[in-house]
Amino acid sequence: MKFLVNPGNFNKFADYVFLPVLISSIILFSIGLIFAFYLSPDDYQQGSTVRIMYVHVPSAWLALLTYAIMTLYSIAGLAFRIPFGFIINTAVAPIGAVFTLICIISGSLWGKPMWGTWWVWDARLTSVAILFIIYLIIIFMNLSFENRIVREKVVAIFVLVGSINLPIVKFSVDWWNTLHQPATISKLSKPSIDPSMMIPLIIMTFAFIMVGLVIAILRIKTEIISRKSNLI
Amino acid sequence: MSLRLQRLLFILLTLAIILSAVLLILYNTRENVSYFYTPSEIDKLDIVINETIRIGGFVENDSFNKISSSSFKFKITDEKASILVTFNGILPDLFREGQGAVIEGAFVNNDIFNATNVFAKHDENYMPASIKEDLKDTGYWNKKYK
Amino acid sequence: MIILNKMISFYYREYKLNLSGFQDILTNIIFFFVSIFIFIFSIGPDKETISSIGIGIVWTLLLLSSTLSLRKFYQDDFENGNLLIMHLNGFSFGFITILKTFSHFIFVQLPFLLSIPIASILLNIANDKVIYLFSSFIIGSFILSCLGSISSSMNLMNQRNFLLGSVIVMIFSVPIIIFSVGIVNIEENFNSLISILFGVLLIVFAINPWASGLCLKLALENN
Amino acid sequence: MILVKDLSIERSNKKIFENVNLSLGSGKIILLKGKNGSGKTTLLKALLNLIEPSSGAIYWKGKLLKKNLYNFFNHVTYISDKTSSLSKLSVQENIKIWKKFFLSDISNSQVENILKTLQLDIYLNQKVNSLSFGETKKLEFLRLIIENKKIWILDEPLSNLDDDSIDIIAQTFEDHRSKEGSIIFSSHQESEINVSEEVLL
Repeated sequence: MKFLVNPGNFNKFADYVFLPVLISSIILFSIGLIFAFYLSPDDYQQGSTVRIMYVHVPSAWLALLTYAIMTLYSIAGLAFRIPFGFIINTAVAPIGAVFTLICIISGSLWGKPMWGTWWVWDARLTSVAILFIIYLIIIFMNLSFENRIVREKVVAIFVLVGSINLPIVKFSVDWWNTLHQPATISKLSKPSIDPSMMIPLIIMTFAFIMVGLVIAILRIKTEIISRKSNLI
Repeated sequence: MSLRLQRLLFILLTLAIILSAVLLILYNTRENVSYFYTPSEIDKLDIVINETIRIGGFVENDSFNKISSSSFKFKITDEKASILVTFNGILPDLFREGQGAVIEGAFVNNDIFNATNVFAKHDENYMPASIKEDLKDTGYWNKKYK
Repeated sequence: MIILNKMISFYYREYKLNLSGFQDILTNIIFFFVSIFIFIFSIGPDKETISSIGIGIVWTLLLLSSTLSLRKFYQDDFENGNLLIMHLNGFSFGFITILKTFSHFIFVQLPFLLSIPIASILLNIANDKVIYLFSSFIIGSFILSCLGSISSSMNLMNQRNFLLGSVIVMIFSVPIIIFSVGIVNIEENFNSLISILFGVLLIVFAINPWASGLCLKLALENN
Repeated sequence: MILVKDLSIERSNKKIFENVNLSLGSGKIILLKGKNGSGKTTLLKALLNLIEPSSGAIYWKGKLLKKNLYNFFNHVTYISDKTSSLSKLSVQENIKIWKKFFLSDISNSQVENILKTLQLDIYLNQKVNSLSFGETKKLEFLRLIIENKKIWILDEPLSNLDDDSIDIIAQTFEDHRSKEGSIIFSSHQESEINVSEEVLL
């Protein structure tokens, strides 16, 4: 498991898995999209608008997962002095921002026909909007400091402070009355989704993870190389 | 006291403060930071005429009346209390009897709520249209509103 | 006892410093009032509208005006080496941030507090609501001080984009605005909403010395 | 009292200096010499525990400096290349703040004497930002006397000063040495200060 903390090992590992990940992302995405658009049934309430969920839900999960990963690596970087944590932070932030943006846009597209509005300021939507802005601030911070050592540590501190938002996003639908529906799939209870819709959702989730991994591997490798050559 | 021990104590103190603060916030927000009120909460509050609020609940079964093509009358309920709502405008796709909805508007008098916006609230259940009929008989899909 | 003496002299120094720069604080307050005038004129003469959104305006403007003075939070003391001298005088970085946060609250935020009654007259806010606004602002402005400390210490070494500091404060103060403005609108829930605000205050107050202290150390290391 | 053993410092994968050994006892004056960028300031900052050494260690009174930090700070005055006096306040107010801040029991006549030797007494009621750069620098040295600590760590104390002032500084250093104090300072220029050890970086 050294590739999780060591740039050299990561490079070797990345070379090893990159092609399989790329291929599986393409395959999973095509299967997932076919499932989502043609093979999955219409919902009893929403009709075929439910298909937006196959993009919306995975992107939302990945937006949160990306931030959680950044939080873990920030702790690793600050408390255990593992510089690879900072590399991950810089490389992964834009990916998370894009996932959050996809989540927001697809959510709005679903909300207009279903709820009757593009956007409301309930707890879930507000906290996701804040998550998006936090991602943007991280990206801007990465661009605006001259000194690399200061920059990466300050960004890590900011990531840690901003991680307060993470449980708020996740649990806002349980803690407060929101227009957004509560979680469909949780560990504790039986999912309230039919298997014929669950399968495409899972496939799409893995497809999103694979695409995220492809971009992340590329970005992390560039980051490692540019650090080695002291470009930044 | 060594520096290390001092540091550890500070960390524990910080965590304790944060934990108690989170509990304090959660305890107090449970009732107050809501996107909407439920009808039984409205019952307990004093009704202020013409103040904009949001009410959330189920559209009561057999309460929906179409007065004209764009003017509707229905009841919002949470099975303990219900409120009569009038609305002029376009209803969202998901809006139907037995389905959740959030309405924004103000009371025109003590009994009638005039909605300016109606949002349909979707629940966390997803199922194919084809098996809805089967399940309707067993009553599984008709979940009660909390 | 020595540390107490040092703290007193720290605040003596802050007092002298802020007294000499008092026109900056006054400018902030003038900014606050001019913005209120602009709001009133751009909304129009309808007293009902003004008083219904008045509390929101006061909060937004207080937030904006307190981000104006962020740059002075640590920057001056950092650039002339006084942060290091304070540290060498026996204060740990975390302790410096706590002292500085209180100083910012006393010397920058409290003058605003005094201007709230005047602002509420201008904005037609009902007298009985002013007391709610007042008490929520005491807590809210202390939260703003803590957030200001975090964001300005993060931006000590940021030469290119200082506006980022204001954005950081503003994004984290969204929940405060949600709760504080709620407080004044719902009078029967006053106690529970005040305790929510107090909870937020505890969280930022607990995080502040760790986050800002680390940032101060970083900035001094790499300066 | 301060012992530096095999100190090396790296910053962003660049070696700044390697294997520096120092020992600063009482009554000793150490001069750090070197070109710009040779790491004089970095070494001084490492002595204040601001910079983590990549290898080697610094000891204070036989203990690791890191573990004994605030005790060490009780005995040290640091003057950086910046001027820490508050520019909007007068010289007198600055002195008053310093005296309170460092809990100093120095008498007013003593301060006046030093101000006279530094030729600053005429500016007593003027604001610091009306002084010239060299004069603010001299004012900074007043802190050495007010703080009254044993160890002085000075970063480029001699730059921007005229010969007369350097003579005064040299005299102050001698006084401090005779009182069993110790000084470590950096400089890139030649001076007539009588040092007990020179370290070339």
